[in-house]
Amino acid sequence: MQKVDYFRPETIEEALELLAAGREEYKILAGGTDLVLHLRERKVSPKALVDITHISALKGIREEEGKIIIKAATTFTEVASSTIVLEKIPALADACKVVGSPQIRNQGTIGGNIVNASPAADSVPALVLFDGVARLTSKRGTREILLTELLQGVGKTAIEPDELLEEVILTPYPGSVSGFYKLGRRNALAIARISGAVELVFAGSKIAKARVALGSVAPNPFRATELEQFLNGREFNEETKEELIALAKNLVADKLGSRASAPYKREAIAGVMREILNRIEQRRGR
Amino acid sequence: MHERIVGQSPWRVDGIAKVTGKAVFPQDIYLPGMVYGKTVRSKYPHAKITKLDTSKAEALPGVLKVFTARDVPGHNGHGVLHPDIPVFADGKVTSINDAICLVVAETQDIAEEAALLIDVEYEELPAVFDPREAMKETAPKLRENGNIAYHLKIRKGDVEKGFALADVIVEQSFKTSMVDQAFLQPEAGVATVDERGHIVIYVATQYPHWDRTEIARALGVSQNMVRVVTTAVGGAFGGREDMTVQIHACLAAMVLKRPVKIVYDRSESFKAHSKRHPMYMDYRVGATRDGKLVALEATIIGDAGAYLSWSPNILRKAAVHATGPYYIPNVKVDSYAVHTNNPFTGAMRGFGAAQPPMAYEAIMDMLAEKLNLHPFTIRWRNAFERGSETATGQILDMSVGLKETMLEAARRFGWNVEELK
Amino acid sequence: MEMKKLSLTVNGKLIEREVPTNIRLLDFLRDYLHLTGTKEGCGEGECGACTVLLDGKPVNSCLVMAHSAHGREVITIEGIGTPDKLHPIQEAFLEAGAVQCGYCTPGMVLAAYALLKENPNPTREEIKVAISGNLCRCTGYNKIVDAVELAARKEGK
Amino acid sequence: MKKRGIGMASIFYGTGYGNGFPDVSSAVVEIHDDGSATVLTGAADCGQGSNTVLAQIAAEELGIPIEKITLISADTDCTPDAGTTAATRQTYTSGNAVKLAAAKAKKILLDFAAGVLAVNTIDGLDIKDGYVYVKTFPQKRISVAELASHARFKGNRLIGEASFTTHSTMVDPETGQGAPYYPYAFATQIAEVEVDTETGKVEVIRIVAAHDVGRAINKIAVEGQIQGGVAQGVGWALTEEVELKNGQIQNPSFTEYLIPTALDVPEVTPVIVETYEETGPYGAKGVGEPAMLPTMPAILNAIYNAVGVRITELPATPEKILKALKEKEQKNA
Repeated sequence: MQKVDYFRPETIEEALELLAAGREEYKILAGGTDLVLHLRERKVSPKALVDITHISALKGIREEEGKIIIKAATTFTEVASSTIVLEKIPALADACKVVGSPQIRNQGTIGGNIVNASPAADSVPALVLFDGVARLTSKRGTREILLTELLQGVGKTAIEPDELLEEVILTPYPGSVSGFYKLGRRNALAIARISGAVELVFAGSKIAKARVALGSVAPNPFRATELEQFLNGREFNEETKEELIALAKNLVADKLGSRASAPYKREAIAGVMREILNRIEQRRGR
Repeated sequence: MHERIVGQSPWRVDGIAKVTGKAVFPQDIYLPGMVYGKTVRSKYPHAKITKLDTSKAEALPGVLKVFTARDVPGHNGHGVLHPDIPVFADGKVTSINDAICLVVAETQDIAEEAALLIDVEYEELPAVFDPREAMKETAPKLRENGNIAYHLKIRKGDVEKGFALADVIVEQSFKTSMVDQAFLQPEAGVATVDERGHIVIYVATQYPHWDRTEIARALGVSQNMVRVVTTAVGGAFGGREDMTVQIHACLAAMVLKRPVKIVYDRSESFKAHSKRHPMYMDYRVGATRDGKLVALEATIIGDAGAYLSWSPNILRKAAVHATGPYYIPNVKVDSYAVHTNNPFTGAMRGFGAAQPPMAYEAIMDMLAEKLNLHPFTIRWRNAFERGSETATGQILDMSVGLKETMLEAARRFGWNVEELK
Repeated sequence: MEMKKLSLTVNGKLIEREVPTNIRLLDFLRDYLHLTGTKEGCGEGECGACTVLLDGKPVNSCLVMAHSAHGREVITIEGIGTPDKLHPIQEAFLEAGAVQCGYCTPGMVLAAYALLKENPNPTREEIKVAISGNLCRCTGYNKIVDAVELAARKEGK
Repeated sequence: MKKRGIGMASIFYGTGYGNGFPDVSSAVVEIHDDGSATVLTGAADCGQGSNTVLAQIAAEELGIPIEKITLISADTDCTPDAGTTAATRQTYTSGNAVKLAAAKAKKILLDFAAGVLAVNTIDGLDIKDGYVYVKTFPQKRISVAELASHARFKGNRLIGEASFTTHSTMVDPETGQGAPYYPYAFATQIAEVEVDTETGKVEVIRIVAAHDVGRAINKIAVEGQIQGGVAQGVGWALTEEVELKNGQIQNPSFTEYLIPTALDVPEVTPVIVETYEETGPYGAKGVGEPAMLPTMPAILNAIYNAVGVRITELPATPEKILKALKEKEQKNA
């Protein structure tokens, strides 16, 4: 392993101090499931690591005025087993349950998943689905930014080197039902080939409101507004499902263009959407 | 049976050590004064080495020595059939994973750091990656006598007469993939010189006695001076038949008089050991209306990669097993092992008998479909029994439980075997 | 080399050492404490051979910096049972034939241990999920699942 | 839509090095004067369990409990060459060598016992539970420990050494005719799969694996070999491939080279068919390699049975299956 110094702040203030001092040369270490590997492979060579996992203020999930706030260093295991998440935003629980493996879920954090900005980040479609907003803090102050704006391509974000992702704020529709599904090459330890998340609010047999997000079809997970517009006001029946699937296929084809994975993904999205809708249907019945 | 322990399932004799973490794999050995080796490998699949400068690496504090081809006192090569895998590349590389040199340093970190400082320049040579291309006259020649390392013919009966008797004929091509043994324990070894002056290596291997032969030959010492101790072995599946760390570690220990440890990471493990031969298999099989096989013709081409390893034996095994466990009176098989500049292929569970089932078992189903027979029925009607003759003319005078396996498997799926026979 | 003091509990024992800042928990356990039951199979969190329990939860020690474990409790395979006093899970692994090459075994035992602590009566499916981060190339997993079921029964008694 | 299918595959497998190559294993067995014994064999146990199986064979032959056997394997300074742990040969070839070596050591003990027990030939003697006894008159017995100690002080050395060669005959390079392997093992596996016609994903639901192993020396170990072989077959069929580009491996990691996890391997029902191979130790042949051979073709046949497309290039990825389904659809349209 290459040389690297290590700091272990116990408060957010200490962490911000370090980040301000270290600038580009320091890197934040959370779960480490990607960073430790990248260090070994010499993909990154920071002077020091700022380990934020000992900052208790960066852990936890709470509900506040209809919003669900997840602190950045909360692990996937913690998110997946949170009652608030399971009840209010089950799509996120679905997503966190299928991250890597039990070990990775015990280590990896929601914040890490966001800042890595991978196209295949498992939890991000579900975070984007609920209009996720990131709260970034630095010694200069605090700002909030939509995840869809924070993510700026593969491995790129709008986070400044002195900023710390403190929490992500989700705003589910009241009374919504949601679901997520990821298609991988195997049933555990799999990278998402394609993934999706859907949130619906029902009014009788109709869909009153809808949100849809997709992963692994663009540089970052994104909101599929075309599909949302289609769903708004429709009857939730087989016909709608089939039409949605057809639209999703077109959307994926458009997004991927002539990429090598396009012929497969534009077909496979059908199975992914179907599975998500099945989950929503099961949850709606409860 | 009157046996008392045979047929029972006592705990594994190494079981307690393994469940408590006490079992010793080579990476678990720590000796006083131990130093660490890191291999530098080729960057090109076929190239001349025009420059190899190890001075920067050797100047790094903590580096003891960089070993290259010049440092091999005996034969610079090893291999299970023919020692053509260079211990260190000597002026030329034939595959991208060829070892160029070994850096030995006081710590693993320093060895890795120094490995990045090895300066190698190459002059690329034309390369070939598809064995079917490599068979052509125009292909770059990787061996003086051509790229075809092995060709076995099986000729039994008269296939043209056989096909004339067939009511249905299926023709189909198949290709298997290159796969890795992917054992869980990456290659590792610790070599040391003991109080007698003998070279001792603790290593996970499939054949310590052959390793000894090859280590002694490369080091130019007599075999009694080399001791190979097999530690716990973390899976092998054929991938530990050709050697990896053995000669490197022993050479370094012999020269430096320090215990030398080499542990591969997963990536290097993938690069260092043999792979399963991808095979191109063109098949043509005929059967009569009642499902009896009458003729089979097959061409099998296996990618041997850069080095011979077990390739002739593997393509022989493919040819011998090309018919499947079925009696066929007329058989013509041509099986080839062909060198390319791909990573070398060698032993893996099934050893050449693993690839042909993809072809012959697909074809059995294809024939059954054409003849409107159940997959069980067509197999049953052709299955080997005690006394059957194989495509090589061998009489199966041993226990032949094929039909019992068919019956047992089918019954557990609820198939009515009496009707299907 | 930057050194820092690291203080943590390993298998119930408080350990304090000056160690480099760039080592992983896996390296600390193996190279410094010689607890070599923790294995490295891939170095990238894909195989689970290096699984240890960190504050009771299975993690890949190849992806944890040693200093991140400061002040925490680590349990390795050496803390589960000994040859003289096997843990029921270890016994069950031997009885069910869940061990072949043994390289994945310590990680598997720890994954099973963590599961049974949380869920003493798991279904086969739950067992498979719990060991889904531990690759095994020898057994095909069937007998490992059998062993965890057997251990649950043994411990339930 | 999810569609299920069933596929069958049978194989044969010639065990041993074959083709007339010297396929030899050697072993040494020494009975100590307390009735315990040491076995020396060059056979490396790679996890498949040869150390246990060979100890069982020695224990059986010597009539002593397995706990009284110490087996030392694969150390070139002290164990005799037993060939490679490969070719499904150790149970058969080294098993025979250990059995013969144990029989030789045992014969020295029985010869001595014949004198002590005053019987006129050793043919009527056997060893069971640590006692040498007259088979037709079991009251007449003496403990192995007492006997061995006695024998030792009379200058006898209870050491047996043996080599066993598996026979095979070279094939003619022009006609392939010959008897290249011995013995052959046989197997049939049936797989059930579920194919998602929209994602191309294949779930293997269950596999029954029936194997003619001659005789299972260690039943659970044989089952473990079968289940492990099936798992490797599942990986080969569906996900595993070393991807090359200009001779360079593109996926040298477990993140990208995908072997099956616990959630990818189905429940495997091993069925042991015992045919008692006359030339094998206690009737045993081998199982290591045959275990994985029928799995891949059985899965491919099951995919065809489920959705009507035949994958002819491994692995059967979702991409290939969807592509084949599309082509089939277009052909039918």
